[in-house]
Amino acid sequence: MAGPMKMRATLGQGYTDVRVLMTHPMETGQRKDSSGKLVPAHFIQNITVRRNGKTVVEAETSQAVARNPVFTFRIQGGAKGDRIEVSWVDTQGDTNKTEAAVA
Amino acid sequence: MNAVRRLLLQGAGALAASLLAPLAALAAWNKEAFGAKTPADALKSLGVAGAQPSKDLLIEAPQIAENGAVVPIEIESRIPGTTSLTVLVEKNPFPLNSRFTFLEGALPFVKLNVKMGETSEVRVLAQAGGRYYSASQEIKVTIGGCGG
Amino acid sequence: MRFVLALPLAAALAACSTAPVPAPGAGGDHRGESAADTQHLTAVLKANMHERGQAKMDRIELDEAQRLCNQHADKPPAEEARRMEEAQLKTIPFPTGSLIGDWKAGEKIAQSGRGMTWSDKPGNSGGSCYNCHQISPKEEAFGTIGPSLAGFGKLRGNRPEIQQYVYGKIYNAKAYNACSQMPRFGRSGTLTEQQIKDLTALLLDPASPVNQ
Amino acid sequence: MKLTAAAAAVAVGLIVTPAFAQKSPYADYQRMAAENAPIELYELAGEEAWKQKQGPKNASLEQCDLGQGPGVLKGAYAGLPRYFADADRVMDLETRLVYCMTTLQGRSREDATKRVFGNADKSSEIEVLSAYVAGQSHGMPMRPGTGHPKEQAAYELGRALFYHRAGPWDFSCASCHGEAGKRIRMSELPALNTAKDSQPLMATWPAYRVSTSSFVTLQWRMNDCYRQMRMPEPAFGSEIPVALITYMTVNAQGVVYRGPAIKR
Repeated sequence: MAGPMKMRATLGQGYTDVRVLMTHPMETGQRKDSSGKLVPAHFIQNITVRRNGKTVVEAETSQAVARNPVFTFRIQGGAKGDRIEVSWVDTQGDTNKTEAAVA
Repeated sequence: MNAVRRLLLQGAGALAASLLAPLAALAAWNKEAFGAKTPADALKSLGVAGAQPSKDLLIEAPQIAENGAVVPIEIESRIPGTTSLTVLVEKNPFPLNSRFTFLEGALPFVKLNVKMGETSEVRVLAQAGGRYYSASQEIKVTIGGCGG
Repeated sequence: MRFVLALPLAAALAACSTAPVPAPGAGGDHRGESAADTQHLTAVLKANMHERGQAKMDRIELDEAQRLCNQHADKPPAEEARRMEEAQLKTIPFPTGSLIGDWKAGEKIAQSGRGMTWSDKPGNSGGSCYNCHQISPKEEAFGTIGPSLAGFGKLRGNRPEIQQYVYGKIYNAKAYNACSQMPRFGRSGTLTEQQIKDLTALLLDPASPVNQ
Repeated sequence: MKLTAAAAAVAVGLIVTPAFAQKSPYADYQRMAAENAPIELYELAGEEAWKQKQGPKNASLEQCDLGQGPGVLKGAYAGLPRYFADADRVMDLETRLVYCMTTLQGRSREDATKRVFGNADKSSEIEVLSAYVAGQSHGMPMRPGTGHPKEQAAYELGRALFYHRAGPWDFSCASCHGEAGKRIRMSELPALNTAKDSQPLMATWPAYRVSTSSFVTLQWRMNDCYRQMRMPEPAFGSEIPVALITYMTVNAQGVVYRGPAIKR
């Protein structure tokens, strides 16, 4: 149901760089479709970033985050092989998550 | 709304609230703050008062954006003990854009794309040691990005 | 010896005794079309295009002005250019009386880039003027393909001859410059008489922001 | 020695730097938006589509020959457009993909091309495949075919179409892209008849288009330019767009491909 996500977790200088891409329309509720009808609001509201099962970042987001959201987060330290997991929940209760090992 | 949040809303003790806060964040979405139509109302709903301007709160963003549908911004706090970053696009119909809570291990840094309806100040608030700090940058927008 | 499109480049090069063909990307490769080239290109367009919305297949056919501009790579010899301009001037039905309409309506027409594409409904076209020209100082998002028209009327006044020139230029730019890049807005049926008068007002009315 | 190094540095600079990026007020925006664009999502979807078995032959596209041999993706996009003996014509990436869908998967041309241009809500199969294939030429110099007589004929047809004025507004491609340093509104217009301007452009297609939040291809660009030229619609994969793409890519040849990238 939810479109694909993609994530890349790499080691930076003293931190782990997590870049995550999400497929989502992020509808504002103000846009009209081709027939002139308002498209109802539909957007990601919560995002959670975990490292090796432990939550490190919690985000609350609005309809004014751009379509197909792309986020970069940074986590202190880290080592190759750490499991990074990012998940989201949207206004319709849809969820998706992706997992990657730090490279 | 989950039980934790209900508990918080019912005014559980300060100790309980602080213990439960990270858990509550799991599914919490501050409807009142995100629904606020002015920056002042959004800040009030978030419980932010008396934010101090800070040079240690960095915003990297273009001065002029070709298209408001996608405006890249990068924010970073160098204020020790920063636990959250909040982004407001002041002239958007709903100014509160996003709010990031950093738990142990996370650096107060985030890069994202926001939508902007028109030229506006983009304000960032950092929370550290129970205080709020603020920085802002104007981004000019050539084509507004809230219609689609 | 003219270039024949159907021939491979190497053969054409060998056959071409005059100007050398520039290397790809070096620029300077705008060469005129021979009658055979024009025929071939028109056939390729017809074979590989289809009508959509108001964009019918007859748009592929060239009129005399287009054919001559293609033939001369937009640089006809002076005598030919004069004849072409004369012929185009005859297509302009100049209205009698004042040619100054409503500059406010003109500003809207100048702003609108709609009209004549397969995704536009027929009618209701704008002039796309800001796409190519600076006009009112209030509009910063202007193009630079055409000359700046800021202060146009302030510099020239709005005598009847100036009104005629502006109206005529918008109606059929090729009456004044044989291979102008500017569309012939009246001749092509894009803009109405009233719309062209409104645009004329935008450039010439002393009250227009263009002349402040 | 010193001189040679400096000259090489200048040459590299010319190749990899967009000609107008420095002076554009949007340079910062374009750089940041490119860094932060969701392009990998399209590449990922394209990889899935590439490996997806479908059609009457229930086959994937994994054995598609894009010019470097069946199934070779590395550098394939950088070698296009080129002449293909099996089809006896010059093909760009998208035209070749349709060819593989019909030959390998046994799909009809109608089926393979029924939805070639997608939108923000749903990209087309051709678009995501283009993202996936093009991404595997990133960092490689673009060397379209120029040796075969049909490649030379396609270039010459592209050149002639580029300058051919027609339609109610008397436009050709050159009306907007024939002279350097011009703008439509605030949009800078590359002179696509020059190496200097065509290189940064051709090195970045296909691309994520910020204004529509969708992934777009060169066939789409040709199609939409003819729309704006007020002309009828060119057929997807036909001689017209292939010749124009050949003309512009050959003008840009040698540039290091660095897409898929972003467009306004």
